Amino acid sequence: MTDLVVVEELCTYFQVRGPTGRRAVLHAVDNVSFVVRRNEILALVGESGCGKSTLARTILQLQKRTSGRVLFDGQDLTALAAGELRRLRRRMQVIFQHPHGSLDPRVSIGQAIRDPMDIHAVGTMDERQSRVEELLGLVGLHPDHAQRFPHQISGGQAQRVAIARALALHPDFIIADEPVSSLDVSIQAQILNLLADLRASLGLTYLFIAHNLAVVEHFSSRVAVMYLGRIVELAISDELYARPLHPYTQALLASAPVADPDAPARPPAYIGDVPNPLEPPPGCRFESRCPMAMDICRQVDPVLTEVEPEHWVACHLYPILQRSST
Amino acid sequence: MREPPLLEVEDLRVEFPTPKGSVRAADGVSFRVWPSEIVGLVGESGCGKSVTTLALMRLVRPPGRFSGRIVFKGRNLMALSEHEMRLLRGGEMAMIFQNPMTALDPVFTVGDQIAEVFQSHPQLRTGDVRTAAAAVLEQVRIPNPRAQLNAYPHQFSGGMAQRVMIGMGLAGRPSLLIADEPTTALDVSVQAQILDLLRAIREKLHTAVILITHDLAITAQLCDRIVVMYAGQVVEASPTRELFRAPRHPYTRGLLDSMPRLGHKRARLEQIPGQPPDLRALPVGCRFAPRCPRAEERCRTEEPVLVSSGDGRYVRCHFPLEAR
Amino acid sequence: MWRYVRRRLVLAVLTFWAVSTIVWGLLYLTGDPVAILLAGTPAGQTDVEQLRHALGFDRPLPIQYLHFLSAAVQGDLGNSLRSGEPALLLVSRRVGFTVQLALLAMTLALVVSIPVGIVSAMFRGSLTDRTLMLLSMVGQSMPIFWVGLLMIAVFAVELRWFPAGGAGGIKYLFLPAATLALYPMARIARLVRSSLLDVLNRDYILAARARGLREALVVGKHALKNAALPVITIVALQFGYMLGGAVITETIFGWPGVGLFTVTAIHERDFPVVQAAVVLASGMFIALNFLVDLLYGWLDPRIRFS
Amino acid sequence: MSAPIASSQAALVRELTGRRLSRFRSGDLLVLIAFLMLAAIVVCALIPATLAPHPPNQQEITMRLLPPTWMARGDSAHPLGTDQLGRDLLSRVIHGARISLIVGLSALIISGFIGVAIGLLAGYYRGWLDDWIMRLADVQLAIPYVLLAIAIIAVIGPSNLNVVLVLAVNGWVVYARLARGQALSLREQEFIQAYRALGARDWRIVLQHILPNLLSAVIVVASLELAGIITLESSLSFLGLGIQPPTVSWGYMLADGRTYQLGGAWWVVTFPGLAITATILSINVLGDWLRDVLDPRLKI
Repeated sequence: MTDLVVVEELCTYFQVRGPTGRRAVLHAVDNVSFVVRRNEILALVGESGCGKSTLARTILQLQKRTSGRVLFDGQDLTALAAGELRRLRRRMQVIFQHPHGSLDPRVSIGQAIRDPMDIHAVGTMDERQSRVEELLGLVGLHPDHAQRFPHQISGGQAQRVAIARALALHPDFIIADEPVSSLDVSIQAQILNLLADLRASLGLTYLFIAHNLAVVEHFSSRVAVMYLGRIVELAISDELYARPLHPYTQALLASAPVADPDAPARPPAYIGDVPNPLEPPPGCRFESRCPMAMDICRQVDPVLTEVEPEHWVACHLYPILQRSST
Repeated sequence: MREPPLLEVEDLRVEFPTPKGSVRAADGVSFRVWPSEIVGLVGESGCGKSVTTLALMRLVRPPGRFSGRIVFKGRNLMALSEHEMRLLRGGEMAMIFQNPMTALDPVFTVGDQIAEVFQSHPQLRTGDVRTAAAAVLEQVRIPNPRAQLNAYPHQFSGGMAQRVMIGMGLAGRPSLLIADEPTTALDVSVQAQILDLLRAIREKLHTAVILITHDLAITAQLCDRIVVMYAGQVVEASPTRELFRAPRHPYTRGLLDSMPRLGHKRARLEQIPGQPPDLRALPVGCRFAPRCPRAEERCRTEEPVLVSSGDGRYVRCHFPLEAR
Repeated sequence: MWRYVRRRLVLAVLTFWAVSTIVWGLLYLTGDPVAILLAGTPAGQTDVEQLRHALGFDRPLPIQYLHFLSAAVQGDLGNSLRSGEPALLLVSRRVGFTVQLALLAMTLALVVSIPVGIVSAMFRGSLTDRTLMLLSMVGQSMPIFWVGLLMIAVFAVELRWFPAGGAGGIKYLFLPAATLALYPMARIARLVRSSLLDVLNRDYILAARARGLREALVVGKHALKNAALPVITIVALQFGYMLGGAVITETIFGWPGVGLFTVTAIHERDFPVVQAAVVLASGMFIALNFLVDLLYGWLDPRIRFS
Repeated sequence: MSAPIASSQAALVRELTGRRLSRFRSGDLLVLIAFLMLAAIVVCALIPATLAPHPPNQQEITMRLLPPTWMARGDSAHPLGTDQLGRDLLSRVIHGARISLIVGLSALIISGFIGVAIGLLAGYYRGWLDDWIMRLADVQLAIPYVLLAIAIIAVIGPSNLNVVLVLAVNGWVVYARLARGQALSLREQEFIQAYRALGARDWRIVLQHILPNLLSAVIVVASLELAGIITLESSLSFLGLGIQPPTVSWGYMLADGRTYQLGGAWWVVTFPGLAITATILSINVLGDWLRDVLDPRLKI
């Protein structure tokens, strides 16, 4: 089996309520299906509020799903008993965006890295201790850092600690939720390189969540583009960047700044602001901003279809094209 | 560029007292801005780019102190009275901020806040303030401007709120607009629109812009020149094209190489080792020396100065890079 | 906005219901309500049983509760054990005195505290600021009954400027009002200062300055309106306590408001009157909080429009 | 200097000048005085019998209403004078410290313990429990508590234990709201999410990662609450509904002596009044200082 994680028709809805007491349902993750293959880096791209972080939390069972399944190495996480799920958690880990926010300010660096082993009672005291030292080395920190507290280290170092903690139990799968977005450029590269090296040496699989398209292009093997709780396009990274099919993906790419003064100036894609996620339109979610919207887009919600091998897109433009060409 | 510069900053220092002596958040910053030019002020967090611009507006609040020479349109800003300075702010010099949602007062309508700019500057007195305010919103492409005057900031999206901020800045028909990370809090698609708006403003109104950012990619297509700051100092200043083509300071080169760039997939990013110094414990000599692959003994003992190489380029390095 | 008002109103009514229920439950705290009502009187066993029956305390508890509720809705909270008059009526007659006292006290408190808070914030760290804040810290720490006694000793006994107690014209009102005002005065001054300092650090204040607004406009309009929001909450809370809880001040000065009346009733073991007083005071308090919610909605568009 | 970009100057200044425990500031002299004052009061509460020159309830009718020593009729055996029953005021003030602190601290500990526990559970687990607890807290806050407290005491009768209970019932709401608010925001923090992802059990997360992180806020609030509790206790005692004689309490001393004050014996109310004020003032000053040091952004 090459699929490590299988997400099937996953939905996460929130009951929200304003201060005035009006109830509404937020479709944060809406009928999402995809697989993460062993040893790949699947990137999840989207703008703020598209549901990518909620999706990550739901996969990890940190957030209750509304419906759907998540299979990890063949086991349905949503159906597991609490104890079994806890045991399985050793194999999947998470790294967050804010390096300092992901460390308990009152726990020393050494203890933070040791905590996973304490929680799962792995090894003897001495073994845990030497593992802490090993992990510090693995992420490029000095053994002396173990005695420090989070406020005594920099953001880049804190992110290394968070990575070391995630690796403590030899996981197979790591969800990295915007792991470099709050770091400075020069530190970003260090962390991205570290993550790449660790994947190669430890055989890890990543679900990499990001909004920076340049970072994603550099770092991922496949890319899924999310919009308002849905995956609208999923393809191999090179293919997606070379030939984006969904109008939203095209607009995103057109909007990304190109770090080249000689590149021809492009007019930005005027696609307006993201509509209110509380009232998704009945048809395609992107219809209100789409330059190519057709009648059918207002009425029928497009499904994610494999229009070419390994290239999935949820857009009415493509099945039509295919039909007319065949 | 024969005409005199619009803004000349020389040896600007901004200090904040701390228990262990004062910290120089900006230390001897010098640069110039010519009329209708877009200058990118680039650097990582804590490099002093934001305090520098606050000092330009004389908005550094006590206990912070600042000194140096700031000449704007031939007037020495350090010598102006507080009243004259106030008329300049929001008039010929405007500023917009990183997070438009926190930079707008939540309890007053947008129209009210725009009207204040007209009321505070006698030189801008127009007939009907509401009409003038609506025109401001129209200028930044906000649909249905007259109705939006009655809206409160929280009713706008981030991108629309940033347009409102820019509009307010333009109300005084400034010749210099300082934009402090204007798109950092916004999504990519909205960011592109805001940057395009800044470009259009320069074309139409000939407003010079200082764009403060940590993202070099943003500056590539927007800025005419780039000023790179590191640990409170300007380390390199250069026209954009030359800077991207042949950075002269090792830090600039490091930044360019460590940045993933769209359409240039590489097996591995170059990285600058270590991290920026703590301003409370600066190294002797060049501030970048501990992280610099080219550092020699001289770099660790003698602090380099910002020198011009004659072609409009400046670099603060003992051993500047030659063209690749 | 209408939805917000409706929700707040429902909450206020529910809270009032809950408070009334708690007050009703007070008599059952020790098990036998009749024993409490008759405590201190030489009542025989037959008297007790008669009273129990007459007051309905021999019926099942839920029935007693329903009876209480239906009576309470009609404004009937029982009769005074001493005079036999409706307890609520007796208490309401005293409300005017308490409101007078509270209004004057709050006016005094606000007139002093708001300027003090603003001056302290504007000259943060100066000698003036430190002196004012030290004084308000002392003011906040003096127990009200001691303040009252000091006022009497100084202004009534020594200087003979004001009467030491009783009710009459404004002369009688002044000392109790000043006593009652001291704590809120100190508290509000400190809050105005900290709230203003907090607001002055916000981005929109910096942005307002960057737009070239006059400092008077920046502080007087933007900072003050934003800083007012937390202050209003505390002012309302303090005013509410004054309406219901000026017990000590009224006792010291013999001011015939709800508080003094309640203490007298307690000493006379007139429980229906005590209950009526607590219910009435809570009612005023809840109504006040509701008004403050409305005020909030009016001041803060984020509440009004969401 | 690697924290996220300081969005405003204020953030930058905060970052550069962050206050630390070790630093001595201009207001610290006041804090030192407050600390010494409170320490003296605590010593009085611990060993009143050793410090007081006379037993607190020893009456000498011949020595009634003696003024303090330094006044004309003063007696050197009674430094602060005597009350209407000839009891030594200094001894009574010293003994009064004990009950104030015992009642204050026990009510504080009970209400703090209950409030924090309830707030933690409500904030961490959310749901109906949270809804109900917060409703209850709203209701309690909507009652003018002094009035309710005297009504309750009137029903259940004044005794030291009852006073503590009434005060504790008043206090829990503050802690519950504080702990809930902090727990609510902490549980969304990435480090708590990370521990959940690691498979840590709820009790471990709550006890080892949430509780320690809200403790400093609780300590600050508790110190300021203590002042309120002591005030309320002395108010109840003043009304005769609190601590009952023969236990000596400052509030009761004031109530007892007020008629004699009008007759010119100012000292019978002045010294107990000063004692209460000094206690509350020093607690307030220290509480304020603790907030500055531990949790400057905390709003109370």
